[in-house]
Amino acid sequence: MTPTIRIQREDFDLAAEIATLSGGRRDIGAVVSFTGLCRDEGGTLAALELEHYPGMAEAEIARVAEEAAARWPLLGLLAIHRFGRVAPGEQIVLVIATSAHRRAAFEAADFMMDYLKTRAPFWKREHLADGTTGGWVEAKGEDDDAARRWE
Amino acid sequence: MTPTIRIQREDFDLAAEIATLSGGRRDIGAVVSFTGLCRDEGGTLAALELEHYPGMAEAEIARVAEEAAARWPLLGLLAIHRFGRVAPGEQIVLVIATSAHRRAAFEAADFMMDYLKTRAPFWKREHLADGTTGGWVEAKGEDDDAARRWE
Amino acid sequence: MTQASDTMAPAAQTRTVRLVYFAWVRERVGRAEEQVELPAEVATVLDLVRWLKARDEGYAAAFADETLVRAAINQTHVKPGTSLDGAREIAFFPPMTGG
Amino acid sequence: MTQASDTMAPAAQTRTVRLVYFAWVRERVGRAEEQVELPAEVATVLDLVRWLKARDEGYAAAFADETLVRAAINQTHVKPGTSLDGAREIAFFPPMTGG
Repeated sequence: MTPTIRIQREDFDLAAEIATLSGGRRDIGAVVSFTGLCRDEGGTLAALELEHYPGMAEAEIARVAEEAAARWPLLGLLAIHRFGRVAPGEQIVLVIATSAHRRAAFEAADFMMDYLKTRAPFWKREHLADGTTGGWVEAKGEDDDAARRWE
Repeated sequence: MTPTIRIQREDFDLAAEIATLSGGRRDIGAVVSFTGLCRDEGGTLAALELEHYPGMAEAEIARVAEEAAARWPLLGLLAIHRFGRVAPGEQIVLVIATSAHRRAAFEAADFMMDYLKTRAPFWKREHLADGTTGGWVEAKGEDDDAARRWE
Repeated sequence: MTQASDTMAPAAQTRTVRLVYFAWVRERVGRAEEQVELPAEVATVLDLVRWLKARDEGYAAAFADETLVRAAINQTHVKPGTSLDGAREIAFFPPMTGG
Repeated sequence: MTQASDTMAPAAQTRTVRLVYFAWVRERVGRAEEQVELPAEVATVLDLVRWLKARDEGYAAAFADETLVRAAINQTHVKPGTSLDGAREIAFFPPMTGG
């Protein structure tokens, strides 16, 4: 099982990615997907701008995916993370894990997201609805706590 | 937030269901989906036949969904469970949970599946690849254990 | 048990209830549903299981392990000790294997 | 520190490395990347941070809280005490906020 990792400016299509992962297989019992979307923060946000570290972003997510693959009996694993400007309601990140059984698929997808949040070199900056550029989004301690659940 | 519950013979479309749940909203930050598929069990299985208790199936899944909605700050929750004959590779069950944040969406979808497994009145019977009718699938103690994690 | 606990239940000593069976319980019992008159001394789910087991070998086979078969009253899960007061539809089935 | 630990590093007392900056570290430093000659006494990530802070106010502002800024060597996360031996590209950035 080789994880699929993509860092891209373009949007992605969950159904097409699941179809690619599952296509023709009859041994998959469970597919868990996580899609992260840009929220409008009560109407105050016009867009998020996602900066990333090209090269390291792919490498780091691939390392996280390898850890997940070593830890759970997965049949497929995919992570896509967008960069650039993303408007409220738009998709930012996608993780899909497939396995024979549901527990492995749930835990692997959950683990991938916790580690993506704390280890993948991406930074979000806010563009506000009033036309001004807001600040850089601050990292949350609860994300570090979430990642530590897997240690 | 009113959960959507459907018990149906027909297949379902994950992308269409997510689009309906998310349509036009800009407050959703996380969408978690679980899709349960029929496995071919190493080529020995021709199909699963799903028997259910009409009326109680809807009512029991609705009760589980209400518990999830009371427990996590969800923006949307959907569960679809098929009955009748399902071939390997085909979809059996779908759960989607949406929330502002990923933890609520992950936990609610995980909880829904654990309780669906142990409380929703469905029973699977195997039809084998050699043309014979296999037995009724036996309930697994690990499913009860999984459900007890939430108590 | 002298009170009429439900407007659907007759005030008399026997009550008519609908029994429904699923999966291998249905197969062993040999039918999917039936109407039965419950005698007054059948007060709980477990009383009903034992009363059914005495009827014939099919029921006896279905309920051979009294702790295995699950029950629902009016489409809600119940335990063996649950009272049948107010019961209109009582279901018996194996542990669930959906999802 | 007398051994040449990497074929890319010169055997001399100074090494040329590429520094890259992201998000508000990049903004405060005032550039996205640069080549620097590291003196021999700059042996760890924390040494480099302190050496950069002494250069001008932009660096000083970027690294004001030495424990906040994260670092990577050759695109792998490292800690403040990590040696710069073998480093070709050293990155500094705020805590990540992707996902």
